[in-house]
Order: sequence, then structure tokens, then C-alpha cells
Amino acid sequence: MCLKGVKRMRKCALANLDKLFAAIAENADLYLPVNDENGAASYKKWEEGTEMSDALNTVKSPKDFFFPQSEDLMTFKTEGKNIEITDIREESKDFVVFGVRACDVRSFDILDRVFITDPQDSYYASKREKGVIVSMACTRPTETCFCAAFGIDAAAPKGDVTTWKTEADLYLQANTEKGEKLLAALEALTEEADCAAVEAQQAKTRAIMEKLPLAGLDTEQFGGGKTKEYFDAPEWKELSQSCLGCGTCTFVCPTCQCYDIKDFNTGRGVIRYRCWDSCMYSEFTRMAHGNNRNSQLERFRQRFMHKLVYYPENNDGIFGCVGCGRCLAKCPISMNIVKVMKTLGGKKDE
Amino acid sequence: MSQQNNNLKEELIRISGVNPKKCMRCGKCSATCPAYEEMEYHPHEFVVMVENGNIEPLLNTESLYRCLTCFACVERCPRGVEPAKLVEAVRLVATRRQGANHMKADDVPAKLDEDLPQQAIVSAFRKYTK
Amino acid sequence: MQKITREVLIEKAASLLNEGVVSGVLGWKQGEFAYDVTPALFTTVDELNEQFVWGDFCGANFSKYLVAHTRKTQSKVLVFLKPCDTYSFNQLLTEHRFDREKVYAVGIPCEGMADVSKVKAIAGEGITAIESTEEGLAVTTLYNDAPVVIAYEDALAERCINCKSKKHVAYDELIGEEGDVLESGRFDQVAALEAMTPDERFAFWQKELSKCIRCNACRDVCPACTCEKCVFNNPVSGAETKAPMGTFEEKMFHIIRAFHVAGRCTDCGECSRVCPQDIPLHLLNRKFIKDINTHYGEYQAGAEVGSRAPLVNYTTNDVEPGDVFERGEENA
Amino acid sequence: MQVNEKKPLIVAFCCNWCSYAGADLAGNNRLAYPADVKIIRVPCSCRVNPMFILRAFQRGADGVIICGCHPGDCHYTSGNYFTRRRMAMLFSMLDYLGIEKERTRVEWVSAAEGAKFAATMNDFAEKVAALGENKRLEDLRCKK
Amino acid sequence: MQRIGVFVCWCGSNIAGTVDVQAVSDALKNEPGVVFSTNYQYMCSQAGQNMIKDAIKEYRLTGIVVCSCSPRMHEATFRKTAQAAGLNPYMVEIANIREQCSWVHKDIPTGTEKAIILGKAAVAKVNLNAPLTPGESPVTKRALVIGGGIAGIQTALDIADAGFPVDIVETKPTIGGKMAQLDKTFPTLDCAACILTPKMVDVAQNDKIRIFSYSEVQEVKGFVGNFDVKIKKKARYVNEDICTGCGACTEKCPQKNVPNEFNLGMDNRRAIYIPFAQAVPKVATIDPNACNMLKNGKCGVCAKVCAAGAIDYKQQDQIIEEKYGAIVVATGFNPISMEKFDEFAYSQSKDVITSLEFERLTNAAGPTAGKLLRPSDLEHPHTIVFVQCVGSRCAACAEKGKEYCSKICCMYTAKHAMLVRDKYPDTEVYVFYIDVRTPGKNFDEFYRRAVEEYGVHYIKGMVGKVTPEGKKLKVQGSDLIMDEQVHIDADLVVLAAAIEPDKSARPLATMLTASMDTNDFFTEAHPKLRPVESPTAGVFLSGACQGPKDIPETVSQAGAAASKVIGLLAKDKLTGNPCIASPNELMCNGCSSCERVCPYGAITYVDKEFRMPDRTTAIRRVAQVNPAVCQGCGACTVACPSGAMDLRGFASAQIIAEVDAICK
Repeated sequence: MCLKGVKRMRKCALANLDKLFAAIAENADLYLPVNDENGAASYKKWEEGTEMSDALNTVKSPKDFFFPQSEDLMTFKTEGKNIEITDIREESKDFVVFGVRACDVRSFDILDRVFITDPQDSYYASKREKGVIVSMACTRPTETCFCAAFGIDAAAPKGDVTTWKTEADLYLQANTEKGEKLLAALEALTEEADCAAVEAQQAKTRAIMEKLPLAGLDTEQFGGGKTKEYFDAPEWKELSQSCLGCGTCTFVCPTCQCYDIKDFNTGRGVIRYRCWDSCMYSEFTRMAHGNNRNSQLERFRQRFMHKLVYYPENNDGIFGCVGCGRCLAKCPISMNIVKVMKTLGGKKDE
Repeated sequence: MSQQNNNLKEELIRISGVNPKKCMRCGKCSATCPAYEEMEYHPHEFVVMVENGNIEPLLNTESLYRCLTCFACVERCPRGVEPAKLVEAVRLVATRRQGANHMKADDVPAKLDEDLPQQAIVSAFRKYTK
Repeated sequence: MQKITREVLIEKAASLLNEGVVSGVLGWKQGEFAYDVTPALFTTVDELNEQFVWGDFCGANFSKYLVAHTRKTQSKVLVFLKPCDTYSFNQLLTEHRFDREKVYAVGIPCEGMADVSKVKAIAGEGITAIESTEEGLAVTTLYNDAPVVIAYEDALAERCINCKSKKHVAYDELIGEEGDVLESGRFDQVAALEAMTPDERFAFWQKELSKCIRCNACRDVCPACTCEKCVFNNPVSGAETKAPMGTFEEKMFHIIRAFHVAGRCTDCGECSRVCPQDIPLHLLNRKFIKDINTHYGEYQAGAEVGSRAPLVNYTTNDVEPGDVFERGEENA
Repeated sequence: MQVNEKKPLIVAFCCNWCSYAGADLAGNNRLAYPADVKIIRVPCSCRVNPMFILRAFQRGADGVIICGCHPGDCHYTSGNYFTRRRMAMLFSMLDYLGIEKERTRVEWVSAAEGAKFAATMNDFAEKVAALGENKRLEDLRCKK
Repeated sequence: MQRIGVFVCWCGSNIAGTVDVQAVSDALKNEPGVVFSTNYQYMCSQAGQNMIKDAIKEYRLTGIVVCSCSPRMHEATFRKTAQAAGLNPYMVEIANIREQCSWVHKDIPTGTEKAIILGKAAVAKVNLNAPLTPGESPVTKRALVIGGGIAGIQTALDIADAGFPVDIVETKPTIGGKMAQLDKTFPTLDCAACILTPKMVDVAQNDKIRIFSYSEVQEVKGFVGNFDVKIKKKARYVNEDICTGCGACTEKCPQKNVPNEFNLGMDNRRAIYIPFAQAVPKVATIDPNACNMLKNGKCGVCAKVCAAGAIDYKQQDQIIEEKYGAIVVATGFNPISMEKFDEFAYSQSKDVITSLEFERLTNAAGPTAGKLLRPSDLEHPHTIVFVQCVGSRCAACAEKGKEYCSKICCMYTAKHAMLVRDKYPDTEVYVFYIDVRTPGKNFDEFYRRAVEEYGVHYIKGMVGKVTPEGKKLKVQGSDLIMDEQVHIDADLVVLAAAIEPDKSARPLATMLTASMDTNDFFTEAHPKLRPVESPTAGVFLSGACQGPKDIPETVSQAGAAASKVIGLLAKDKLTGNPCIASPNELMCNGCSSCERVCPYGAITYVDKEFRMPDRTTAIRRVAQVNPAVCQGCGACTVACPSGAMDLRGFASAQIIAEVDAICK
């Protein structure tokens, strides 16, 4: 992606990173991954002295910024037969999410296809409009990474701005108009750079990617039109039998986009809010007649069929998974999409 | 009760771990006491007098050293009062009072010599310290 | 490093399968990596030979699975139980949650399980292999030339460092040697928290509980949480929520959850193991256990079948609620 | 109801047989206590679920008090013994989470103790007022 | 959606003086569900009640809220009003704006504001009320009395007198209990047998009463009005219907050395025996542990001498199943074992005896035919020491004694001392006492007579040690008044042993789900107001099984228990309280938490087949509440982790609605 001449490459010495962050934070809220005392990274708002994490990824994905776990939609009051509705949305500030990895950047494409295509979800759309995504190339992918299976290049993430962190410098390159604008504002803190260091880093990263344990994971067997092939596969029984039905995989997933709309009666009025839901939950999509999927097998199957078959079927063959590996790391019983893919026949002949 | 000494009472209760209020005045302790005839104050009186804070007479009575600590009273008391422990506590207070000569940590080095077993100092220190 | 080998367990399971004593085996199944072991039901000897594992990452407690498994079948299932799992096993029996007749329990000794996040923190990312050696776990990664050797005590999960018992309190058959109930320091952290000021405690829990994403993993893995319908999933209970809203809901969830398992929690530590946000949930449960021990006498849930949990019991001279704090401090 | 100087709100769960009757007796004897105290009648103090208490705090209560028959005098023999254990455990947990322990209380009030009921409520209301508004178990949504 | 009517009462100026009643009824008009709201001077008056009835009809109300005085005052009134207007009485809620509002608050704004909030809470609750109907259950008109001592006898006679059939189950071969073993009774010194045996005969002759002697209760199922009881009638190897009680067998039986339990082992009986002359039923019983015929088939003498042919060596235990409407527990007491009190040398000397043994020694039908002779050498004792509180009030020695006062010892010891001095004036009698407790009619007078008229030496103090020395017992005690240790050379030492509930009480309590205290005495439903009822409905308490009692007290309690039983059996149907626990079977885990906290044993479990959410079927254990037994405390609702157990009338949702309304 480092295209000399087409896009300008800028760099900033790591020593000046704090100044760079300060400059960004002048015009927008800046969020970046920060380690907690256990070494787990999560996005925090930058303040003077905040140190950016070197962790490969955050525990929760950055989808929270655009599609928060819970979000108030409106409030209303009833008195007798009258109902008074108030739109309680506040105009959101511009914000920058820094250090997003390639896999998570891809997740926004997947979410956009759900929320921005008609009918547009205005809550999501307005945040997408205000938010600038600054990605960062990976240098130390780990064993749970399998973004390559979905055609993602961890060494060349997309986003409004792409960055590469080398030993001495942070390299920055804008990909979109929003990105150009952000970099223009940082002109004084950055300098023109060539691509040599970035290309060297990319080559190294790509070589490691080749060696990852999940490097060979094949997606050929999946995609649109495979519903009949997999829906009644006997393997689901074995795959799902230990599933606890918790929501960990869905809640750490950067692409899961299901939500529930609920009312909370404060006694003085009702707050209507939406919150993430999980297809793994027994109450998911409960309707007047009951639940759609009554067994954990059905619920389990839904999640993986959605990622691997239904989503690509409706979205030009794009898979609903980005290979970030969070669910592999966090599932309490270590059951995950990779095991599903391999069991159902996605395993390459060795 | 003129001679009430609540501080001393609290101290005795603390040292002995005995709650004299549990006594129901049955006298079984004194009934069972093999040294009864030798004593001016008898086991049940120890309990009652401590409860009343009337402790000076106990500190000065020979009875203190007539108690054999056979624990018969402790064994037989229906309320678990344990008079013998109280007697022992009074004895301890009396010992510590001997001329009010509490041993202080500073006194220890002067007393040390080659022949004196350390154990003796330690136990003396324990015994004569408040 | 576990003293019992995988082969011994397979041999036992295979013979029970072949004799027709059991029709299935609840055991650990090898995953993609050295550590991502999945609980599974094995029904043939071939499956066992191919995929059954036993090692330092087999932490999952199978007791809870028995509730669902025994309902589905008429035949017996073999379950391997580590010492701490046997307490959950008994507790579930006390609460009539599964049919003992349908279970063949094999007790296996446990030397403590490794905590994957500790291993990752020490060895770094890109783990490609982990071998259990005499010296410790030898971890091969993409970024280190030679395997990193982690001493077992450095990799040990918190719950295993503070292991309360190596004794199996239930089994049909025991493999290896029986251990003892241990004196553990499992209440030290609770005591340390109790010693803080209320403001410090509040800050501590505010920070920890605000990380909660309400994935319910702690509840769903908990062998005490086997309710047919959890109050937090029940729209008519008045407590149902799906997401942490504000700062209240997660407190409500964790307080009520801990209260519901108070006196029933065996302190197996599964909740803290599975929490994706590493919230020290065991510190809530252990607070109740510590309080119960202090005020109502030592009680270990699951130590025996049929014992009466402290919160469904009483004595006429129990401590008054207002005096608990003082007594607690005295005992701190 | 938007009140500028927020007065403490206290929810009192009273068992039907002793404490509720004790509250009635306080009324019969015209023994005043703050109007901030609102009583909810339950058959027995053992009917009080910890969820009700947390719910009250969530909705804006500043203090919650549970009143029952004296131990040994429970109309249902043993209900208040269970209350005593449950609440001891719950309050200890709340204290452990850093929530002010003065906000919760259990008091045994018999049907004859009208004076005790009033005195208890006066004292509790005073202590809760001294703590100020409940912030540590609040749900901001309910304060909007 | 409910259609709720709100009725705000002024109660003259009682409420209206501090509460703006108009403002209250106006404010509540806008609450959800409220379709009508008004206020009136006296809601409880005829006019006020008519107003409510009219509104119910006119506005088709489904629920009403009355803001008035305490529900303890007029809830029942307004429920009846609602019922008269065709509304379910449990659709009424009261907001207590008098006792808990107007009377305790001073100014009108405060009172009004609070009254509105209390009204809103009541409206919020009634919105979730559901009509409730009390359950009905039939009553089996037969009572079971467990225990055939004076308590059981009196209860049975009183119940039978009212015309209801009664069964007495007694473990011994005869009824009569402890009283049959006594010689005289205090404070009147009537002969125990003279007043007891006529009652025993009454029992035997009463055609409403059946006696199952030598029998035990084996199983109790069911609930108030409908108990199913299994009684095991142990084989006595004698056909009761044929045996005439002539006693020929008991004279001819060659097995002569069986310790006689009726005389506390102080003499012997035969292997076939009748416990005492006035036994009821007066039939022989073969002791299977002593009978040679039963043990090794060699003998058969009794069968040979029995003219009636009543001996049946092949007799088997028999199980009788019977239904009862009420059960009275009258299992009585026993003296505690003296084995562990070695300071009194009970195990070392035959001449250290318990007071009950002393009773037998002075009883004309006893081992010495009423002559006071000491057991070791059958000589007349000249110095007797009585020791009180042996094992009673013994807080420190749970393994040997009892913490409580046994209540009867002071009086019987005074009686014994007096009788000795009366019959044998040459005998010196000492009584060591801690306190002398004589609360009872003519009790203190009786004790004083022992001292003043009969010259019994009462010594304030306790005996510390008894040492047998030659023919004497060296008694060492303290005299606290004289502050000296006294030494008495006694011939006989009599220990007033503490009494404890019969050992059969604990398993029986479990069968009955009746609660017990830590000393195994049965707990009464209320210590003051319901002293003869157990908390378990339909189970009543008579005599010393509930706590130490003397004979007059036992008899009066027995009568009281009988009257409670009669009151119950006189009903054709039992109407329950509809505000009871009810489990949602779909949510129930069957974990037994609720059962363990239920004070009434109202919860049982059944295995039921359920269709599970995943379309499979599963057999699950689920709780069931017996509506006739549940009293509606709600302990189970909190013990239940899944919330499957709820309380009708005080449902979780209703209480939460009240909380929400108050905290708004």
C-alpha cells in the first residue's frame, strides 16, 4: 500500500508521539489502546501522559465507538392516552480512534453494510461521519490471527489514515479525504518520508504471517449459497455440545451487530435504548410466540452460519469474520470459528 | 461497695478469660474444693469478689497460695465459670505487684552474665512485666 | 505438570466403554493450539485415542455438564473429576440437579492448572507449542529462537495457587493417590480488601466491575448457576438486563449473582477463569465464604452431599446484621 | 418531583405482625418521625429479597431498613432468623463493595414497641441524612 | 389493564387534619389504571362502604385502593365490602395514611405529599393484583395422640368427650407414663395411682378411644385435616383380644432375671410380664430379648399355662394405616443419664439414686413394697442427702447436663423430704439447693412446711463430691450461708436429675415437620399466644414434650390442646389463606432450598415430565406447595435462586412496583 507518488508518506519520531497526540486531541477526542495493570489493552481517551499500548489488539473491539454496547435512543412519557417523545441524541464531537488493526478496520466495512445501507441507521451513521479511523500495521501477529484467510493484509491496514510504527518513527499515510485533513493538521509535527523502512517492516510481517499456525485456513468451502450444504450438517451437534451459551464471543467480536431494543422505566419516564444482544442467548429474538432457536445447537449454528454463509450471500461474498482471533482467545470452552471451519470441511488438504 | 477497683477487675478478667457474671451462686466450686479448710476466701468468694471489684483482700490473702490448682472447681462448675483460672490471675497480679518492681527491657542487659540461662531472663521478663 | 498421564485416563475410559459400563466419556479435547482445550463427549475409543487430552490446560470443570447430559440419556456417562470439581459435583447432587445413577465418576489427581494469560504474558505472542517438561512449561513461539521455559509455579492459575483441597470428595473410582484438604491463603486477598477504607474498596470495585461486558460467561460456566431460568434472563423477574447500563446494572448483577450462590459456591474458580475482562469475581464469592466461616462456622459447600447451606439454615444466636462489620474487622 | 434540597428517601420494609403493628402503635401514640420514611408491608421480614433493596437504591432511595419481629418471636417461627442471616451477608457484601454501611439496617421492632419504631426511624433518617445522597448504588438514569 | 377506584378517607379530622384529602384523591386520579377517585369523611361507615360498592358497579372497577387507617384495622372490612359488590376481596389494597402518615407528621404539605406517595404505591400494587380464592380441604374427624402418659390420656379423654374418635399410640406395653411410677403428688400429696388409674380405666372403656400400646408411629404424610399415618404395632406375642390379664403366665415363666424397667431396674420381672397391676391394656407381653421360646424355641411354659390360649409365638409386627385430622404430640420426658456425673458416685454406689428411683422405693407397689430401704443392703437409711439441680441449669456441660431449669425438682424434692420425715422421724434429711423455685398454687407453702413442720435441713449450696466409704457416703458440700464446707456421712443420696425430652421426639418431629428447639423440646407456634400448637398446622403439643411441666400444668395444657383439636375437627372444611407461596414449575430447579427454609413443611417435590425449550422432554424434580399447610411467610421466595417461587398477594413484581412508586 505504500505507494510513492500516489500518496504522501509522512513520519514522526516516536519521541514526538505525545506532541502528535496532543495536536490531534486539540480538535477531536482521541482514543487509543491503553494497557491496564494486567497488560490487557482497551481504548481510553487520551490525556496528557497517556501511554499507547503495544498490545496486538484490544480486548473489546473499536466497534464500541460507532455501535456502543448500549445506547439511549429516545425517551418518552405517557400520561393518560398522551405520549410525549423526546429525541435525546446529542450532537457527537469529532473523534479519532487511533491504532486500529487491519482486522478491526475491515470490521467497519462489514458493519457499514448492515447499518449504512438502506434503511440507514442514523445513530451509527452519524458516528461514522464524526469518527476518523487511524489504523496501525501489525508487526507481531499471534497464533490466534487468521485475518489473511479473509484477504486482509495485516501489514497494510486501511482506514482513514494508515500508520506503521518502526523502532524510531511512526509513519503515516492518508487514505481518505478525512485522513488527508487529519494529516494536514499535523503537518508541522511530521516530515516527508520514504517507504523503505515501512516496506522492510511489511516484508518481515508478511513472512511471519506465512508461518502462523492458522495460515493455511481456507474459506473456499464457505460463502453464499452454501446454506443447504451446512445447515443440517451432523457436525453441529458435536461442535455445539459444550457451548455454554454465554455471549463472550459476540461481545468481543468486531463484526457482531445484533442488538435488542428495550425500554427502561425510570418512574419519571421511559428511556428506550438499544444494547448488544447475542444470538447465543436463549432469549435472543424472543417473540410473542416464543423463541426462534430453542436449542443451543440452533443458536450456535446461527452465529457461524451467519458469519460464513448468510452474510457473504447477502454482501457480495464478503465474510462476516475478520480473523481477529478474539473469540479464540476468550471463549471459556475454547470453541471457535476456526474449529467450526475446519470441522465442517474448510481444512486444506495437507 | 467502697473498695471497688474496676481497673483491676478488668485486668483479672482479661488475664483469666473468665466471665464472673456467669456464676449462679451455687457454691459447687467451694463444695468440691479440697483446700477449702485452708482458705480464708473460698473459690466462690473469689468469683463474687472479683465480680464486685473487691480485689484488694484477695491480693493480700494467704488463700491465694492455698489453692492447689487442681481444677476440680473448673471441672464441676455447671456454668463454666472456671474459678481456678481466676485464682491464678489474682496470683499473677499479686506477683507482678511484688514491690511494684516491674522488670523493664532496659534492666535485662545488666542482669545478663555467662552463667545465667537466657531462659531465666525470658521467663522473669515475662512474669514481672505488665 | 500432571502426574497422571493421558494414556492412563484413556485406558480407564476405553475399558469402561468396552465393558459397556458407560456410553460416553466427558473429557478434554485437543484444540488448535497447545492450550485451547474444549470439553467434549467421547463415545468411541478411537475418538479418545485421537483427541482426548489431559494436561496443564485442562481446567474446565465438567460437573455442570452432567445436568444436561444425564437428562438426555438413559445410560451412564463417565466423567473425570479433579479434586475441586468433586465439590461442585456434590453440591449439584445436594440440590438434586442430576441423577447420580447415570454417572460414573473417576477422580483424578491434579497438580494445578496453568493460566493461559500468565503463559502468554511471560512467553509473549505467537505461541506455537507448549510442552510439559520437568523444569516447567517449555513454550515455543514465533518470536523466540529457543523455547521459553516457565516454571510451573509461575504459570499456575490463581485458583490453583490457593488450592483449597487435593482431596476428592466424590467418585466411583479414584486414579492415583488421594490428597488432603489444604490450608490455603484463599482469603488473604479478601482480608486485604477488608482492611482498606470504604472509599478504597469502592474505587477498587468500581474499576473492576465497570469492565464487565455482561457476557454472562461467569454465570454460564458456574456449576452453582444451573437455574432452569436465570432471573437475569427472565423478563418478568424485574432484574432482566442484557447490557451493563450505567454503573448500577453491573453491581446489581454481580451482587445478586454472588448472593444467589452464597453458601452454595464451592469456590471452584471457574468464574474468574473465564472472565474475558479478568474481573476477580472469586473475590466476591470468597467474601461470602469467609463471612459464612466467620459467623456461622466453617462450611465448605459440596464437602458432603445433603449438607444444609448456611443461608437456608440458622441458629437462634446468630450475629446481628449490624454487628457483622465489627466482628468482621476483629477477624480481619 | 424535582426537589432542590434533596431530602433523604428511606424505604422501610416492615413485617405485618410485629413491626408494621409497631409503626401503627407509633401512630396511635403520635410519635413523630420523618416523612422521608415510607413503609412497605410484607408478611414477614424474610419476604424481603435483596433484589428489592438494590432496586430501592437504584430508584433513588438513600437508605433501606428492614424491620421484623424480635428473634424468637417470629409469627412464622423462623422467618426472621433467615432474614438475619441473609441481611448480615448482604450488608457485609455491600460494605465490602465500599457502599456506606449506615445506609442499610435491620431492626427488630415488636408490635408493642411504637416508641422504639419512632426512635429507630428518627435515628436512621438522621444517619442517612448525614451521609447525603446515595451515590454509590445509584442509577443515573433514574435521576434524570 | 385494571380499572381502579381510589377512596380517600378523612377519618374525620384524624387524616384530614394533616393531609389534604382532596389533593390526594386528585393526584391519584392520573395514576395508571385509576378510573375513579374520591374522598369521604368516614370510608368505613355504612355510607362510605355503600359509596365503594356503588363505584365498583358503576365504574366496573377491577380493583380498589382505600387510603385510610392501617390495614390491620379495616382491611377485612373493605374486603367484605368489595366482595359484597362482586369484587374479589383480594383486589383491595389499603394505603395507610393515618397511623403511618397523618398521625406521625405535623404539617399539611408533608403529610399530603407522603399520602400521595403511599397512595401511588398502593395503586401500583393493585395494578398487579390478581383475584385469589382460598383453597378448601376436608377434615378427617379423628385425632391421633402420640404418647399415653397423663398428657396424652387427658387430651384423648377431652377429645373423645366432644364426640370425636381418638387413637393413642404408646411405645410401652401400657399407658400411664411417668405418673404411674410416682408415689405421691405435690402439693397435695394425693396418691398418684389413685388419681391416675381411674383415668386410665376411663380411656380403656371409652368407645371413642383406641389404644395402640407397644406401638410406634412409623410414618406421617399429609397435612392439617388430612394426615396419613402408619403405626407399627410391635408383636407382643400375646393375643390382646383374648388375654384376660390373669397373670398366670407371669408367675410361671421360668426366666426370672429380667431387670424390671417399671421399677427402674431395682428388681426383676419375668420374660412375660404385665408392667404393673393397673396396666391398661391389662395384657401380658413377651420380652423377645429374654424369652427362651422366642430365642431358641425351648420352653413354651406360658402357652401351657394360659387358659385363654392367648400366647402366639408366631405373632408379627403389624402396620396399621389410619387417617387423622389432627395430631397431638405427648411424648413426655425422661430423667437424664447420671453416668457422667461421677462426682456424685452414681455409678459407684447403689445408694446414690435418682429421684425417680426414690419414688419407686417409697411406692407401695415398688421393689421394697413401700419401705424406705437403701438398695445396697436393704437397711433403713438414717441420713439422707438430696441434691438439687443435678444436670439442670448446667450451661457449661452440654455433653452431660442441660442449660434449662427442669422446673419440677424443687417441688418433688420437698415432697420426698417431707414424706421421709413424716414416715421416719428418726431420719435426718438434708437438701442442697441453689435456689428453691416454687411458683405455683400452694407450692411455697408446701416447701415451707417441709422446713418448718417437718424439719428438713435446707442448705444453700451445692454438693461437690460424694465418696462411698464403707457403708457410708461421704458427702462434701458447701453451705454458702454459713460460708463453710460441710461434710455429711449419709446413708442415701438422692439426685434430682434434670429431665429431657423423650428420645423418640426428634425423629417424630422430623416426620411431622414440626420444629424443635436446641434441647429437642417441641417449639410452640407462638410462645405466648399459641402455646399448645406447633407451627406445623394440625400438630398440637401436650405436656412435657414442649418443656418441663408438673402434673397440674400438664393436665391443663392437655385440655387446651384437646380444645384446639376439637375446634379443628368440628369444621367440615378448612379454608386456607390464599396469600401463599406458589412455584412456577417451568422455572423450578428442584434444588430443595425452599423446602429447607419452610417452617411448616409445606413444600414437597414431584418428578414430572417437561417439554424443554429445545423440544426434548426431561423428567425434572419440581416443588409443590401444599396450600393447606403454607402460611405465606415468603421465606421460600428469597431462598429460591431462580425466582420460581413467588408469594400470592405479596408477589415480587408487586413489591417491586411499590418500591418503584415510592422511589419515583
